[in-house]
Amino acid sequence: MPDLSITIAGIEMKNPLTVGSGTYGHHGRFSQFFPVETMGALVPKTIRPHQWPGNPPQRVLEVPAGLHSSVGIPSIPWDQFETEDAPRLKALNLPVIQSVIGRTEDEYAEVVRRCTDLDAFAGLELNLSCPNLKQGGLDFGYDPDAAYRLVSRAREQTDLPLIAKLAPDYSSLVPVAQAIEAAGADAVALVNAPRAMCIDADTLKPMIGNGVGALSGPAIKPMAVYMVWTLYRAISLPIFGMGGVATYRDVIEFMAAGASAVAFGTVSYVDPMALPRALRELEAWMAQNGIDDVEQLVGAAHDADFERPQSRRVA
Amino acid sequence: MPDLSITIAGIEMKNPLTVGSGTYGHHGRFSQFFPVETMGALVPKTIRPHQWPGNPPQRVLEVPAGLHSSVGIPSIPWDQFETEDAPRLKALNLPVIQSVIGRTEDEYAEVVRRCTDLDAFAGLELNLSCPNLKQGGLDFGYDPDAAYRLVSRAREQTDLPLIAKLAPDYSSLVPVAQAIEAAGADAVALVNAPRAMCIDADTLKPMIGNGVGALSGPAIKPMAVYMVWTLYRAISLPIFGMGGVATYRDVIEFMAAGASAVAFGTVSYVDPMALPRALRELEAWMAQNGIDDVEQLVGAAHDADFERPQSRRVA
Amino acid sequence: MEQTDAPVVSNTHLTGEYWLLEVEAPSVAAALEPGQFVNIRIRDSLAPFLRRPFSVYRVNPEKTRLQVAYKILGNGTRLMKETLQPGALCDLIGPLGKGFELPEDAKTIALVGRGIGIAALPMLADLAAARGVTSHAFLSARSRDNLVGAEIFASHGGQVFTHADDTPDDVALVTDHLLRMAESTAFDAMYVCGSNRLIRQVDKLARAHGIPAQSAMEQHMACGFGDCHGCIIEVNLDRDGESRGYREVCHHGPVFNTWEVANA
Amino acid sequence: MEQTDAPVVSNTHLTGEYWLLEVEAPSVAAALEPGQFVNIRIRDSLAPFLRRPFSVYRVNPEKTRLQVAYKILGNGTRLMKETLQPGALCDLIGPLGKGFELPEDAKTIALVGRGIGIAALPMLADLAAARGVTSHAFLSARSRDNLVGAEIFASHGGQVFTHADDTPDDVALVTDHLLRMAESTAFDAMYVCGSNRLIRQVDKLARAHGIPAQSAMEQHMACGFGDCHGCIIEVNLDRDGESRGYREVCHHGPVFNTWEVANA
Ligand SMILES: Cc1cc2nc3c(=O)[nH]c(=O)nc-3n(C[C@H](O)[C@H](O)[C@H](O)COP(=O)(O)OP(=O)(O)OC[C@H]3O[C@@H](n4cnc5c(N)ncnc54)[C@H](O)[C@@H]3O)c2cc1C
Ligand SMILES: Cc1cc2nc3c(=O)[nH]c(=O)nc-3n(C[C@H](O)[C@H](O)[C@H](O)COP(=O)(O)OP(=O)(O)OC[C@H]3O[C@@H](n4cnc5c(N)ncnc54)[C@H](O)[C@@H]3O)c2cc1C
Ligand SMILES: Cc1cc2nc3c(=O)[nH]c(=O)nc-3n(C[C@H](O)[C@H](O)[C@H](O)COP(=O)(O)O)c2cc1C
Ligand SMILES: Cc1cc2nc3c(=O)[nH]c(=O)nc-3n(C[C@H](O)[C@H](O)[C@H](O)COP(=O)(O)O)c2cc1C
Ligand code: FES
Ligand code: FES
Repeated sequence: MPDLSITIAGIEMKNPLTVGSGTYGHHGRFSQFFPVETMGALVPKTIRPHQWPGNPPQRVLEVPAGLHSSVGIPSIPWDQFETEDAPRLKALNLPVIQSVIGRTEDEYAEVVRRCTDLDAFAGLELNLSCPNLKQGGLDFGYDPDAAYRLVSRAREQTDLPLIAKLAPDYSSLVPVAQAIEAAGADAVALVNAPRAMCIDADTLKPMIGNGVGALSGPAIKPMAVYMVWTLYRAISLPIFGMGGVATYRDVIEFMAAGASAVAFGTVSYVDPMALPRALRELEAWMAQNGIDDVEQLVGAAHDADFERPQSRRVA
Repeated sequence: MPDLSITIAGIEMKNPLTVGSGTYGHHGRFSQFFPVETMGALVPKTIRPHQWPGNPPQRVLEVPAGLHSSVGIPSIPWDQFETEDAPRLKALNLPVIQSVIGRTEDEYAEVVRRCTDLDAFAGLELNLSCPNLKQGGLDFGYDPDAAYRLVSRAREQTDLPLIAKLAPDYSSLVPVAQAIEAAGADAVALVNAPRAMCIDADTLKPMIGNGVGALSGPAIKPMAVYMVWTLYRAISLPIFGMGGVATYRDVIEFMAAGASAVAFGTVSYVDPMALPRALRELEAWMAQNGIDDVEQLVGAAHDADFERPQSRRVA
Repeated sequence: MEQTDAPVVSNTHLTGEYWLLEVEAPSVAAALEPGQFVNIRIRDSLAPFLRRPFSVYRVNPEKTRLQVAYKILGNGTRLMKETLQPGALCDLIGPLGKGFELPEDAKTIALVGRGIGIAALPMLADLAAARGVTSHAFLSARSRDNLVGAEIFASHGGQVFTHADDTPDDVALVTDHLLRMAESTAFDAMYVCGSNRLIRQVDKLARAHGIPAQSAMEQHMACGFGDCHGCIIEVNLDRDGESRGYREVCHHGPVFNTWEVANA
Repeated sequence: MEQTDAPVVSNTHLTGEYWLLEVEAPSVAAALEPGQFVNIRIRDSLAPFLRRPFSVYRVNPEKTRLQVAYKILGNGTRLMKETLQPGALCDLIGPLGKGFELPEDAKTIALVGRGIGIAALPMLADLAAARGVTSHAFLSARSRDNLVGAEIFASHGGQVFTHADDTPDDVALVTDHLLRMAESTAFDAMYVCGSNRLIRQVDKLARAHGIPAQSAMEQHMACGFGDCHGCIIEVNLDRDGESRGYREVCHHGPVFNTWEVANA
């Protein structure tokens, strides 16, 4: 039996599979498809410190090999999150990494502190990058200085492993990741869904209620793999890789590019059994190919003599 | 009969349809599918000032709803371009916008000057953004200062309309476009194909000979439309829009987002008749919808009272 | 709710623009309530990528098979017709959503449908008949051959009024028939699907008579099972329409009270 | 070269893993030379998105129809089998590429193919026969039923040697047969397709006998008509293999001289 376990940012995962925040929902519906404990860690939908209804309809639209969406991270009132969701998440028999977002540095710091106080989570993911919000994570995620300040502030609020989730952006990717590393993040997650727009040729107006939305699903996978590959060479932090993952071969692809853990996102909407199937197939593939430790896959696409940079963490 | 003509950067196009550089090749094969004069302007493949064999095989790979490629802009010797290609292009009965690239500011300036001297072209497109090259356009295209210098140098070398072609990048898009505008470019073209990578789950190595390649085709369209829409709001220059265009409805979508001309790229490889068909259908659609001037479509997705910014051109 | 690979029993032309798909899915069929839906995937496909949601048209008496009546609209429904033939497996998730509520003590109900919206109603007519409730149907469509399943409603003994836009003889609208009948008949509940105009009129009538009325709604969906927050519509949170909120069609619906969705 | 919507005549199982597609495409068929190929699109599809290139297997005597022998490999070939049935139109571009050169004065030639590579050779055998040239065939495959089209080569009267990896009786390799025959027979040209090992051996033999030898190559393609620069392979620019360069398979090939591609 190959060893599938992996420790990332101090979080012990019994296998490298997880879910993209927001794609494995609140309602516990997925447990009707497969036990949540099948995966190595759970990342629930991003929570805001304040209630928010989300964006107006229409929120989702099919595009070639992907989904165009603009949900806007609706959030239940904090009380409800604290009394209903958190205890339920805490009771699960696997590490839960709660994703958080704020509109200001203060809000980020506040939600990080509140989540830490709940004593329910194995780690926190800072959503620096949600492309669906008119305000929100976007500025932080594209600007090294802002990202540095934000992660530093969050770092002060918590001893939990901190994961910074990045949006796909070519020019700022490396400087932002280096800033995040210096500020004391324990891992990065990428990619969040890139910004996108679809215009209706009949009405000549955007098709999504919010105008601007995101693009996710298999269409973005080749860009996401490139970005994981690039960050693996630029920073020392472990990587949660995602973007269009659908099969065990995609898991291998992201791990070979440099991810230590791989998240299933949009695919779960169309194929809710994709994750458990990929897990079975990954295990079989490892056995067949004589790979007895899944860690051997991490970064395998890079030259054998390539060494990752040293940590930039500022003491 | 609706009026399809449009003047962009001083170039008179009898219709807004053109081709993405590099996707309507050297060999004149397309004229076996349809007369090149069908389109409003021709943009031939990017030329370098020096001969170059291009990237090693494998160069192309199918991905979901798109093409992953890394051709590397092979270039024939300049003499051959001057004696064979340029006269042939000059003889065509439509505006030809030659795309150029260099590895340094000097090389860019040189190829701009040489192309101007050929007296064969209606305009020049600076490829700031080819994502296939280890060196080359990339740095210029992502860095406002470098882009500014480059366009300024090119501006000194030519009186021809200058179009700067941008790569898709969220954080640098607007600052780079503003720098280009200030430096005296007459138009922008976007998007060039974003960087991408595919890793073979059997070999654990990149599937494309160059390792890193580009992503093009319908998969990227929603991102490209968003970027055109964003630049329409940020600068005053006219826009050549492209990225995944396949049908007349895509043409309308890009024009509504803010493009004055729209380029067919990867689709021509699979459907070489896509452009002439779209032209017929666009014309029929305009007639049916009582739109008698194609310019009415430009920016139609923006609020009626939205006004584009003033020119930033530095005198 | 479950995901299952349901063997296709048949997939044939129904009437007008509609096709009828029947699949073998005992556990889903047994659990289904009228108004609920299933979400169908074209297997291994990236285009279409998302599942396609469809009301369940009918379930066989043994509750082992379910039917979907669908209109060929775009690529997904076209491929449903082409690829979901006997021998193939239909990848579906169901039962999904909240179905119609038939009050315990109902005696007579009205079913009002337009176009493909009619496809959400036959299973409710079947349930009503099984419970001894009389259902009268008021069906409209653009053309006569698109009046899906009129014979089903008739088979249960209630009256069936139809209106086809392309038929000059059909002077009275279905709402005219409904209003007229409501003068003499005490409906205990009303159900409507397929047109916002019909929803508004049914809601008005229901309010006037103080009876419950429900409507099945549509919205573009990504997951269909309540997880993506994608399929919201704006609804009235109170009967006066003074406060509004978002509700997921796949989760809180597709069946809503008409006061929630009329004029919302 | 043209793009055409060719009516499908038939699309049936050929042998082993191979299917045979026949389409009506008079102007393409009339222009085709052995070794050239066509590029087939699954209509309106985003997945597969690119066209799929296939050697032309045979053209009918009237030159109105062309055949492609294909192996079901991935999504594209699977959909070719499913969707390109009689009644459908096959969107193809052709003829593409440079075909085999049959020297004017050739009397006897050798055709060496392995696996699906054999599919590039029957049309050449037909041409040879029409010109009174004797062709001997040397065919190998993983299993006996994958020896595509052996009967075609036999029908022209030349000798046919076969080798199936899974057949213990087949001790001699096709190259053994070829080498033995070459001792007594003066081949005027040799043609090979389907294996790099075979290309090297044929090239060696051709050099030894001072005769031309050609091979049909494969590479992933985007356009297939010489415009994207995507389908290059590295080739020898001289017979000694001292300088190398890139050549597009779809444009300069798919047929190359064996000295260009052996050990390149
Ligand atoms: C709860 C529910 C029940 C439905 N019941 C039926 C039914 O019984 N019979 C029937 O024919 N149709 C029904 N529909 C509509 C059906 O889902 C669409 O006709 C179908 O998705 C169109 O797919 P397409 O690929 O053919 O069309 P396309 O237009 O190519 O689809 C493109 C995208 O738009 C979505 N879409 C298009 N129209 C609709 C719509 N009306 N509602 C939601 N999404 C849409 C598709 O799902 C897809 O994501 C129902 C929709 C919902 C939400
Ligand atoms: C000039 C030429 C002639 C050919 N002749 C024949 C023939 O007569 N019969 C036959 O069965 N096959 C032939 N092939 C191979 C055939 O093109 C592939 O088997 C086919 O493209 C596979 O498509 P798929 O979608 O089933 O497989 P997938 O593996 O899903 O295809 C994925 C991608 O890889 C490409 N690809 C996969 N294999 C090959 C290959 N060997 N060569 C080029 N591209 C490939 C596909 O075109 C597609 O872009 C030929 C290839 C070339 C270049
Ligand atoms: C409908 C939807 C909602 C999402 N919500 C969130 C969210 O709340 N927080 C977050 O960090 N990412 C969110 N994402 C992004 C995903 O977690 C993931 O990063 C992205 O979709 C790329 O992966 P994929 O292509 O596999 O979906 C959302 C994506 C979708 C499609
Ligand atoms: C094979 C290939 C070669 C290309 N070569 C060039 C080039 O030489 N110069 C350039 O500016 N863009 C080049 N491009 C980019 C296209 O012009 C276009 O910007 C991009 O592909 C996006 O459009 P599309 O999705 O419609 O193809 C190339 C694209 C492809 C796929
Ligand atoms: S479709 Fe996902 S919540 Fe309704
Ligand atoms: S496939 Fe485009 S050049 Fe050969």
